[in-house]
Amino acid sequence: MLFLKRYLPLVICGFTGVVFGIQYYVPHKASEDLLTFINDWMIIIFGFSMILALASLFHVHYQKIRRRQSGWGFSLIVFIAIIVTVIIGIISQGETVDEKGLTSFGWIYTNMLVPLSGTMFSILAFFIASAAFRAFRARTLDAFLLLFAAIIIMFGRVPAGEYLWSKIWGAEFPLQMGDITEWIMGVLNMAARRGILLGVALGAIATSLKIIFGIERAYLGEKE
Amino acid sequence: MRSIFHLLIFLLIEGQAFSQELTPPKELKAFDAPYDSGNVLYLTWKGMPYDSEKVDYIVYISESEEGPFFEIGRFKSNTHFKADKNWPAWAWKRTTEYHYFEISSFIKEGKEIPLENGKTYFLKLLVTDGIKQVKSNVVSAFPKGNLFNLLKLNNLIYMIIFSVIILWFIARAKKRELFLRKIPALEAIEEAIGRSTEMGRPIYFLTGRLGMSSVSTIASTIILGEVAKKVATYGTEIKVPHTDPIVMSVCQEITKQAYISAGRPDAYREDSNFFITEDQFSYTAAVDGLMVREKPAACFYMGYYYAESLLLSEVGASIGAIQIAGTDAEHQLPFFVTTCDYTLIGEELYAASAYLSKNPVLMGTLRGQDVGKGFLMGAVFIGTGLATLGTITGAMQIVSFVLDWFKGF
Amino acid sequence: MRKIANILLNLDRRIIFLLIAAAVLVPLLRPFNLPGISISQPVKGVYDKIESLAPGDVLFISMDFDPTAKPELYPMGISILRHAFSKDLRVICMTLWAPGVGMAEEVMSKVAREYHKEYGKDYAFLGWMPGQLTVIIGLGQDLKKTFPKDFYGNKTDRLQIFENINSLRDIDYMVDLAAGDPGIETWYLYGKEKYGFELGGGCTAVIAPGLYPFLQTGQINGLIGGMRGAAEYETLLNRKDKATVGMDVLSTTHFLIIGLVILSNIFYLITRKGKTVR
Amino acid sequence: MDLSILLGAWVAAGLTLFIFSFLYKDNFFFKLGEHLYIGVSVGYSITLLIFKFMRPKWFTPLFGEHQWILLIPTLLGILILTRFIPRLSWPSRLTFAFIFGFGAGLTIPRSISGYILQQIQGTVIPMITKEGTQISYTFRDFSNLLVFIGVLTVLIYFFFSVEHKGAINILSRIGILFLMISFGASFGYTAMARMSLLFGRCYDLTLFSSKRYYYATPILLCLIILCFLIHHVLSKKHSV
Repeated sequence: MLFLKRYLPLVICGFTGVVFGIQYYVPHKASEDLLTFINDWMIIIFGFSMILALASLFHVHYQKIRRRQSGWGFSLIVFIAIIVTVIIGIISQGETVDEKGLTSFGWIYTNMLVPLSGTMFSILAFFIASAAFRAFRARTLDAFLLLFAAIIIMFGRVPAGEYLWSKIWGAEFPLQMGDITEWIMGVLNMAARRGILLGVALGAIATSLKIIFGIERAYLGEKE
Repeated sequence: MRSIFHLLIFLLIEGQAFSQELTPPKELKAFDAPYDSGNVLYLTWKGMPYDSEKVDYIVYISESEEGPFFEIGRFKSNTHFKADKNWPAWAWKRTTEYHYFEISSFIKEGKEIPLENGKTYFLKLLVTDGIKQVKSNVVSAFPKGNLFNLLKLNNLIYMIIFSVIILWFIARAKKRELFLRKIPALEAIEEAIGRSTEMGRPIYFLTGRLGMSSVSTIASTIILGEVAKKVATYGTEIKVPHTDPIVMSVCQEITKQAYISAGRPDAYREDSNFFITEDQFSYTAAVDGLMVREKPAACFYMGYYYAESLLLSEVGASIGAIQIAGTDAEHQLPFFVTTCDYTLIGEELYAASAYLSKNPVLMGTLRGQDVGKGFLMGAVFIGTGLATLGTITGAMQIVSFVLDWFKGF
Repeated sequence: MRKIANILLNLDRRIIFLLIAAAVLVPLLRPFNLPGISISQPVKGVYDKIESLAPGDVLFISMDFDPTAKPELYPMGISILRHAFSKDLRVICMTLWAPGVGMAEEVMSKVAREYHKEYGKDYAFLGWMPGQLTVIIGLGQDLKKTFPKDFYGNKTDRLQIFENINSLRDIDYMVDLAAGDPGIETWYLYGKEKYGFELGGGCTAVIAPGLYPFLQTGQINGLIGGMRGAAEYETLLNRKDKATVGMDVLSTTHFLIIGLVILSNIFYLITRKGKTVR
Repeated sequence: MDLSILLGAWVAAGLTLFIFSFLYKDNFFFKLGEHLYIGVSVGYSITLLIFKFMRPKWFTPLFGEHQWILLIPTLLGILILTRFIPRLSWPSRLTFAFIFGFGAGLTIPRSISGYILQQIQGTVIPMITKEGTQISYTFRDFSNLLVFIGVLTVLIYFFFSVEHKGAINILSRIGILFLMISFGASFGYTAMARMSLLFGRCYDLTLFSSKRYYYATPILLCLIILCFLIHHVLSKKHSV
């Protein structure tokens, strides 16, 4: 029993890890087929795991409704919205567009989901401004560089900024705003990003190695 | 007189062809393209003295030795050298002494037919200067899938080096303790939890938006374990809204374990980890709504984030919560850095899990990663030095033997 | 003075929100048509590559975005397709994002109509297929097996456009318009690295900085970043459209933010000065 | 105009305003929008999962084409569901192990190739320019040198097992400065992206303000503001 509970998962994990690690170096068609095949399995497994997620979601909102917690009416709306969307989705066979144009499911998608997510996304525009106002204060050299780089890029990436710059220095001036922003992005920004990327890549490799060798077991919800 | 003039012009234009007699190409070889999944053949032959602008090579293919042969390529004889192929020195001789031509399909009766694995094809070459033509002998080969991609040899060697370094340091770390530098963000965790307890408000912990197989999520779950332990000891409430079902169920297990090891299994609540939705912005809207209503005193954003980073942290800032973020999503770091009180940058997120848990395995890994970084820095140093030296001395050919090991193919 | 500065430093966020809303709405209702914009090298990379293709060459486009990224990527898709169709390239389009199918189809058929292109001969839309990397690898191995049917249900091996195209190896250029993951990096790791086609990208301005390392190493040969990139492409094509209009809005909002940051720093200096004196 | 388009415009405009109302404060409309959003998005994912993933990748191949091998992932999927019974939840670990092994195996060689090798390749370049036999030092070479310094110092910043003092401290400080410039630049760059999104949203809103859509936006906006006012007045009375 202990074998099944503790060691079998490690064996499975190590085996699949090694197989798919090696798979990369084998150009044979069989190896590519294996990768795509197992990738499709992942879709199936994910499908089943969604049942777990839905159970949790239903549980949370059901509890709210049952206990008549404040805002339980909104939980009811969640349920109704899910059920209505799924029913319409089934009627439309999951297609958003067909020969006749938008399906009912497509209507829900275009007129509800898109504006909702688009608006939530665009709220960022307001937040970015308030964050800049609050956080960009030249308290230290670090903070100064941060805000200075941000201002230069914000100034240089819009036509008005470029226009002003070329008005001040003349269109013949060898250092145009576009060149400056490109240089900051392509040299200073790129160097830092590359440093982060290299570190992150090493971390990813290290963690993956530990998983394959069964050293890292946090994912099993298990301590050492 | 006129005829002499004509002859002169003719000599001028066709001078090359006169000076070099066309002969059949030498060392013609057809072979399966190495290091691929099949369906491709290569043809190589020695560069000839008559190679020039004016002489063309034409390649023919057939499914049988007798023909019919189909033309598959025509090019100037001073092009298509083995040197054109940007393959590493250990796998391919980059030279202008040999020509090469790649065949993956041919046109038969107006239709393009890809080469089939295991089927033998016959190839021949024709040299022409526009007047005369010389044929080569017919060679044959069949494409097949290969078992090892030699181009990835350096990749494999790097993998072995990193594996050895990391496993070795893990083994060593179990024996003796290692030094770790301070990470200010982590010192703040205790403070944040303490403050929540004082204020009697919950703590929000987000694990990012990636699945369980991403490194950042794994690091995040380890940190959650440590945070949950402290939360359990202090007797505060922790809430973990989820966007991935598998991460949720792993986190439930981890939180439960944390409460047990803190000696407070009674305080554990199954619904502290709960699922909201998989969709990015409805998840964000819901968490924002929850934060505004429940006013947590501390928010932790650990793991991988996309555009929601600022949407979450700016709302967190507006309700006055202490915010500690950690992400390896380098595109979201600017927002966490500007809006949160403390931010773990990139790899620091992985380091945090080691630092908090004081787990020798994690500490050893960190040490191994540092050595790995040292290795990469060394590679950059040596590589840049060699590349510069090679440019100065003009010995790029020799230097590239070494530089190829630092390149991806 | 210090009092005022302090008040202004702790300005209610909602006032900033109002200012931003105004900065967006004013140019939207009354465009000022700012003068032309300069062209950056990465955008030119994509443009030049398409420009260098000959009529009949195959351009493969993957529109990996959903309607939330529409303001940035939709104009890009339109411009690239216009460019491709005006050069008589054959265009094959698909998406890896299920919610993006409707929009990708819209972009494709809209521009094709504009240039009177014939479906199946000049262009094709493959639609969407589950599996992300499975799809990319599948396309690299055998296009028609991965997509036996196109979006409209036509058999791909019957369509003229696919006659000489068996896999990604046979395309002349691929452009990925991506709003996230799966996106340009996915196409690189699972597609280009193996099947060796030329890859260019277009993406939201957020991911663009992160792709600069890939740009510098030539892993991608060009990059159109955000609405600004789209406006540059419109300028290159000499066809001003939505992205160019958006440039006005970007100018006003950026200047507003810059102004706010400078003001907040002045206030900050004033309050700090006071403290040191004391 | 088609009724469904008109209704769509009103719904879209209304929901957009509901979410925007959050900028003022948390309120009834936002809560309504938020919960509708969760419900619709979950419903949408379920439908997509059924018709776009499970049907073509699982149901049809398994039950239609009898690819019995797919019973393995089916079993793995069912094992996850054992988590419903806390006592018997261990079999779910088998599935997790499989997922993790797969992910870890994929990650290693691809990280080396896409991140490490390619990034090193980009950094390992000559620090001078040579044209013909003429060696010169151009601005480009200076930029390359900066990249070289930036990459190395940022890496030094990420050294965890070495104490940051002396030369290491100075180098890691330089690394931090590079990081800060990079963050600032990305922030500025992203500001553009976010403004573009807002532009897109407002573009739609102004579109719905036209007569063609029977002034959907302004009418709904006025209604929402009216509600806020009434609520404000009522709650004031209440507190008195």
